[in-house]
Amino acid sequence: MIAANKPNKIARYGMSIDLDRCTGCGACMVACAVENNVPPAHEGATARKGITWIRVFKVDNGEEGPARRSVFVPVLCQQCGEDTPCVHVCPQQAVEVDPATGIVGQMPERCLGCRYCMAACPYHARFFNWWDPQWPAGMEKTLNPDVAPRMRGVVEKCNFCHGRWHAAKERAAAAGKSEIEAGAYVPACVESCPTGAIRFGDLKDAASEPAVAAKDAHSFRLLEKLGTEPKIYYHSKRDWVRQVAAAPKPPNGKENARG
Amino acid sequence: MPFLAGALAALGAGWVGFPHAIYKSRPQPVDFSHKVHAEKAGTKCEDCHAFREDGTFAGIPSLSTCAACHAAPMGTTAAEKNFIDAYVTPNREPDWASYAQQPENVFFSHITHVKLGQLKCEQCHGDQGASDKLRPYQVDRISGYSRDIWGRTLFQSKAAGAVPGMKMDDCVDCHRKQGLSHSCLDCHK
Amino acid sequence: MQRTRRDILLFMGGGAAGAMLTPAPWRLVTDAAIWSENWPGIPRPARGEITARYTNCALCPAGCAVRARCVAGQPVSLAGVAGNPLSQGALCAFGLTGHQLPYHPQRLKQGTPEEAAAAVRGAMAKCGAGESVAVLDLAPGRAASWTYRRAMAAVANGVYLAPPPPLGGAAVNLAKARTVLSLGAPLLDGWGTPGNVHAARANFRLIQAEPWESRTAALADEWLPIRPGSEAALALALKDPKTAPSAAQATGLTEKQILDLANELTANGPALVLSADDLPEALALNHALGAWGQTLVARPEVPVPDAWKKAAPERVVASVPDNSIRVLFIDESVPGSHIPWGAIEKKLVRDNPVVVAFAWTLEGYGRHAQFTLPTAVYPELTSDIPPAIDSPAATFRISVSLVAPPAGMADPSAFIAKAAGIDAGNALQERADAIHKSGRGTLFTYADGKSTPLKDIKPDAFWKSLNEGATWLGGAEEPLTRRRGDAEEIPGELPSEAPRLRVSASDTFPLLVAFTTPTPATLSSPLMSKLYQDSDLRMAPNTAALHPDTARASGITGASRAVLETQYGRCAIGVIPDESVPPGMLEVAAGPEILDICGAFTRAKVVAA
Amino acid sequence: MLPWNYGFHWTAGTMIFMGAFYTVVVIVASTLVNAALRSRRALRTRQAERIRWAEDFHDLPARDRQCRHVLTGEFGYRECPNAFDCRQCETHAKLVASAAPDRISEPEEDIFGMAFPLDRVYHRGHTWVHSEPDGTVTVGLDDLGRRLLGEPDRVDLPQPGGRVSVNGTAWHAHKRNADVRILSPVDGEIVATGGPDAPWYLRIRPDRMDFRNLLGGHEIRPWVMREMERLQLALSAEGAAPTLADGGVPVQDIAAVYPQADWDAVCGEMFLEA
Amino acid sequence: MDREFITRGVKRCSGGKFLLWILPWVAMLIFGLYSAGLCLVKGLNQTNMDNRFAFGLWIFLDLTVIALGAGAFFTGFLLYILKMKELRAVINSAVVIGVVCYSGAMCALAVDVGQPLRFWFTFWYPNVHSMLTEVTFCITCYLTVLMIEYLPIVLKNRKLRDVPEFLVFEHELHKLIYVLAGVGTFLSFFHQGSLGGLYGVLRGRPFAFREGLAIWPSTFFLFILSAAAVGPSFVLLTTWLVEKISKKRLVRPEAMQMLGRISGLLLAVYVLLKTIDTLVWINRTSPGNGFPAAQYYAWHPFGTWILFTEIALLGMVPALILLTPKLRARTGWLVSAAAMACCGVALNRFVQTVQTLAVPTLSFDKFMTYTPSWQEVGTFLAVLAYGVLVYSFSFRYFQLFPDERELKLEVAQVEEEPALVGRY
Repeated sequence: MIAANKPNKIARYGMSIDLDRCTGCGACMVACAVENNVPPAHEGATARKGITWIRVFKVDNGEEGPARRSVFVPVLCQQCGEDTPCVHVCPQQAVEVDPATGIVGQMPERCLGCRYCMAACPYHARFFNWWDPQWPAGMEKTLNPDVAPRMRGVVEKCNFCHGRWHAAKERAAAAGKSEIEAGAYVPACVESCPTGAIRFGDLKDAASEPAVAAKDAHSFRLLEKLGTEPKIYYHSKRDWVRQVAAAPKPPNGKENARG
Repeated sequence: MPFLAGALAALGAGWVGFPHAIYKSRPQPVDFSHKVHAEKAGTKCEDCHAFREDGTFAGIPSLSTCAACHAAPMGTTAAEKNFIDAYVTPNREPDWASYAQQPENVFFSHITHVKLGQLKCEQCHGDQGASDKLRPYQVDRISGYSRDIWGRTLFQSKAAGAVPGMKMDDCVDCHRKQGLSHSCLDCHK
Repeated sequence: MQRTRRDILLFMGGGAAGAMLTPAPWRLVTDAAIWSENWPGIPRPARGEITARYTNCALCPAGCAVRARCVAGQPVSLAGVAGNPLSQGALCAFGLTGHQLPYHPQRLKQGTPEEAAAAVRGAMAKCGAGESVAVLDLAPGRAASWTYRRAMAAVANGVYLAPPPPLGGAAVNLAKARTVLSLGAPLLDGWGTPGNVHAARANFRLIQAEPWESRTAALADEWLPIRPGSEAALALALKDPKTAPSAAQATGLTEKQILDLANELTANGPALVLSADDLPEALALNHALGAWGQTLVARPEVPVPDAWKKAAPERVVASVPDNSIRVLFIDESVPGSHIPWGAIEKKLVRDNPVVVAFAWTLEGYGRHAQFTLPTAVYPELTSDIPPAIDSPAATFRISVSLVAPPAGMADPSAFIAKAAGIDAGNALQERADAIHKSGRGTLFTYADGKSTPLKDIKPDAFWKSLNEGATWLGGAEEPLTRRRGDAEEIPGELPSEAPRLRVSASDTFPLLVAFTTPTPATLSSPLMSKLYQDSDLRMAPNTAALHPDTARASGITGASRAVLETQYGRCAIGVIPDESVPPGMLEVAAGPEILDICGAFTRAKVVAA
Repeated sequence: MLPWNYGFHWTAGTMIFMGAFYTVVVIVASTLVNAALRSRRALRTRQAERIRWAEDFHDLPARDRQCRHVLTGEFGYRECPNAFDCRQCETHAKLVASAAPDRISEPEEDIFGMAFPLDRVYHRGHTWVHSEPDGTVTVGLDDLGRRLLGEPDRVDLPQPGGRVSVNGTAWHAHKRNADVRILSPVDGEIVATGGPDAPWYLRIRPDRMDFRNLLGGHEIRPWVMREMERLQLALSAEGAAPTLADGGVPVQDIAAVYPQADWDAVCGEMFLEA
Repeated sequence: MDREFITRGVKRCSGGKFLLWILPWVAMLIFGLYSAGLCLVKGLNQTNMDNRFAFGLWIFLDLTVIALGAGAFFTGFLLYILKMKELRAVINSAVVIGVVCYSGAMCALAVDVGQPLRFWFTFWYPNVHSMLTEVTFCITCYLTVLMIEYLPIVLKNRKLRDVPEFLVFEHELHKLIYVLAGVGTFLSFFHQGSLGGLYGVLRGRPFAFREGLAIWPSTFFLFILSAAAVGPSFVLLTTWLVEKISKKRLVRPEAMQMLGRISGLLLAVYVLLKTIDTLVWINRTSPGNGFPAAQYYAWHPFGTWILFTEIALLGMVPALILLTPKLRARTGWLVSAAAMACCGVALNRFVQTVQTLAVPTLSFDKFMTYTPSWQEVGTFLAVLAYGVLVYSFSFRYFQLFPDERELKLEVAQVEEEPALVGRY
């Protein structure tokens, strides 16, 4: 969707998430909401109507009793690099892959709210504003000025904290540089993760943590076979955990009411 | 014949009446002359419209900047007296309206354009700095956006010599000419 | 000229055609679309200069260092302070949203301080022999706590009450531990200082003995699923292998597992044993394993001015005779351990006790108190934070006020001091001066991330630094000395037949309660709804999960409402059937109501609503 | 959408897509404009009446569109290709040329008691044309038409000076719920108007004395027989009891006999109006 | 009182009776408009859709209704382009059905989007790679075309026809109708296909994803074919229903049978291709994306029965019935088969829209169910009531079945035959 670019440095921002470190504390989810002005849940919101750009799922190995083991899997927009499913379905160019960063951007101001992109996303990483955003009286004072609140009726999703990218760009410009230095820009979830399970960097920079993680034998991406080349790498030394990347298993008849 | 009359009436209303009706206008709180200040206070825009240390743009100067000189009346004009009485003495920030205020969803970095892009202030803001009077601030009644960024007439922004507009199209035009990237989230937030 | 209908139609048609050639309709259409970007109800974030300010989180005893990103002075987001020796740049989900608490819809805004003062005066005058005036301090160890203790010392019959200190007041040195056995302690989920725990995590092997797969169990190196309530038996058996067979029976583990574990704890030391309920058996086991002085240390006291030393002793609620407290002040302005109201209530005199709660929300004790005086809440308040449980060193740091508290907020220490007739003074600064006078330790300042020996700092600069975000770290730990209550609380020998606590289920309250929410504060930021309402990451407050069989036995079908009952009372909760919760257990997400009826060692029952 | 629009890309996909879109828009718009222009021209050239008749004729059931020469038995089956305007019909011209001239034995045909004078020619919409000595013609309703309408509730006659055209509207007659447009048998200018009580409805100065489109002589009887059949059909379709078929004579006011019949439908059928 | 608006010679029930007929529909429409209004004013939180079920009842409705409305373009195509004269008897009715279906779908879509005020963005900033863009453009254009095709039917109303301008314009427009029929066919071809492509291109939804030709997945072609197959069936079904409700003969049996035959033929081809497509998908496409196809049908209540019902029970069976002349000649069989075909396509659209979203993609996802809220159902009913009302009014005031008058006379003639024979 974008025309020519200056020979700016082309980045491919990506993430690595170490599932062996994630405690499921939810700090990333909360930090994300704070950073991106996502309102608290409307009273009618449920886990299926909520807005959680990053959402931590509790996944178990399907065993019963003491054999049951769980892992926490943070899922955010996987920033697909090829055949990005949501981009070419949007009827009005409200979704695009920024060629300079590889970030899949969603423009709430352009969005019609048709939700076709949500149907297209295999990761369910897109969220619809079912309600107008509402903060308790006074709490709007704590909104982040770098991110515009979205209105009801549009889709939104993780954009690697684009406000922070803007800020980093501006800081670089103030220093007279046109490029962001490695580490000068990290999304809020990365910064907030108390265990450092989430790492962020430029996949083109071989020294960056995600790039290193991408080459690790214990790394995997979700639904890799779809061929969408997601840029979020998960990592776990546990074999069964790596199975979460695969397609769902048919139900065993018992449903957990949670998670 | 009635058809023509109807068409003419609509044309008149649409071209003359409507542009007036769509904007709400309010005067600036203080009778301020850029020209006078440029002569007496500072020659460069940055003298008052300064950058902060971290590179962000402070925009319209706060009262403290004004009060640095205007602690006491510097002239005898009514406007001066009014300014001192209404704002400086009670230490109340004037409710300036920014003509160039971009919508909430726009990210604009002054320092990037000034420092990296080497743009002159006039390139976007026109000769505001040489004006003797502040024109009233006009705002679109429905969209709530300043007329300066949303409501130049169709032809004005493209006409030679006119102040470049501050609509998205104008930004994109320039970026395109410079061969700069312009993905949506480059400028939107 | 005669006007026909046809003419009018033509006129209108011409008007429509003409209008299409003007900007009006197009402008209206585009304006309407733009209006949808900022229609009423969508707030506009304030703009202004962006600065960083520093404070310490007062939402739990960890007191993590906080960098607040402020826009025109208003904090808009919080983050940890990288390089802080204890919190290591980490904040938990609660802490990350602390800056929103002042705007909580359930924030208490008004109180009646004069009436409360008058009632207190009256009651204190009426206070007879055997009756007492008491302060319940949920977060002891602060400068304000010292004020309370001084006040209570000044009042005849004054009593200073605090929750029992965990681990008998000892501090944990996780950095030294090679093996950690956690008997249900939520080590990775809200225990201690998150940053410190996660930093140390790489160096020790974590064995979690817990009936259900808690978050800690899920991430432990080894999870030993034991039967609910058998932690004490396990601890006993680990200390005394003779009891292994009975412990095996109680826990459901094999004898070999227990013996292997015991061997591992000794072989791969230093070891540390933690327990959710602060079991005496766990303390005894630590003792036996030689953890004292290694992984469990006595933290040096944070200096106080000498003038304060004449203070009332710290007592636990249980030690006060029933029906003896005539005036009770409860300071819950800073969250701390929660004591069930039922336990407090029976200590009050029968006729017209006066209870004054200092709280920022009515969701805590305020619901039971005659007077609830609104207080500032983090990050409005200014208060020091006592050292965290996992800080082997003495620390002093201040939760700095980042937002001006609204008018009409009560200052609990000033109120209580005035009631007791003493001068509260500027306790915080006085204490800072006392620390400075001691000349020990270093000061870690947040903005520059530097550590400076205290002796290189002037008193004023020290005070200034503390108010701009800094931590004073005392020197190395002192050698362990037995302190208050140690002798009573660490059992040397326990009756061999008796895991003293709850191995068999009682008939009245058959279910064991396990809390899933770390730091059960009465209220948290509305944004926490991300974790329990917008996603299923955690259970919503006042909800419980239990095994479907347990639910069926309690007459509950499917996800529904139910009533939770403990020895302290009952309240309505939501229940969710979940097979991952073992039978006989109740996994509870605490909310104000549940906190009110649950103590630290809770058995409960659930009945259909 | 447009090249100067933000987000427009000169890619093959865009060009194909937008090209197809604009083509469709152009085709649809030009079709509309074309239809409008044609309508304007038709209105200017006063073709509304011709078009109305063309459509009405087109909407008639096939068996009612039959050529007059089928009525006389010259053809087994033939649909009129000229909307009953035989003046331009080559077949008709040929057949007339080859046929023997009418021998007029009686001054009028009496069919089921209805008088059809042979001194005039008849339109299939039940009007007749009678040449007057002054070069004008008078136009009136034939006996069946008269009886169908009986005593009309109202008759709307055009103003003298107006024009009528063949198969166009001559006047309107109202009877009960029926609003009938009586078709004009001739082209011409109205000179005077009469009415139900006068011997004729209109006096017209015809453009040409060309009445080849009208029925006369020996054609009248089979035509009227066929019309009676149609009447009967129409009546029975309306649920009226078929009394005519029994050999009865149409009464002066047929409508009065069938109070329950939808007279509008019957008249529409009989006066060739859709 | 409205007599003068009713086509001459056809019988319509009394005004009172008509009022009685439309009253429940009007009530339903008002309720539906209220529901839709709630969704527009308060937002889509009024629905039970959610982030997982981003599409719900409405999209299913749109897809189904547009498939059923395909009779308009296909009948037009057969009549005006392939010159199948018999279909003149139903073309007006087919056009009205088309108008109703398409405009109804558009209205439902306008409620379905989160920001209706931005409806024009799709036109102004189209992403030509999106199937939805194609759908939007084509449906809008085609609805315009349908409206223009509907115009002559309206203008031919007895009263309106008295205005010479209307009369002449109607006449001239009708002469050019073949152009519109051609354009309509082109547009319909694409948007029916794009509606199929809508889900077929979803790489992230292996249940719906299909390979195909160039940019078009196989569902693109299957949708065209199924819509063309079911369009005539729906026209047939509607005609039969109208005949039953109005107690009149409106269309000759030959026309009905012709519709049935065309429908059967296309349905047979469709079922064949659909079977091939399903086999390719099961053995190649889906496993290639890492999803063994069998697992989709392990989520109850969606089992393989749904596949069987869709293809065999509601596809092959009606096709065979419609292709058997003997069965086709019997109204009962003909109509039942047509109804089955319609249901089959509706089921296909249901599977495409609802099942696709219900089936999980991530391993820790759950199978989702979804029940529409009353506001959604209300809006659905509004579209239904709107359709019935528009059709009822059209049937009452416009000449939807040109043969009606003739058939009425024919009926009379058959009854009168003995008498006439005796006479002549």
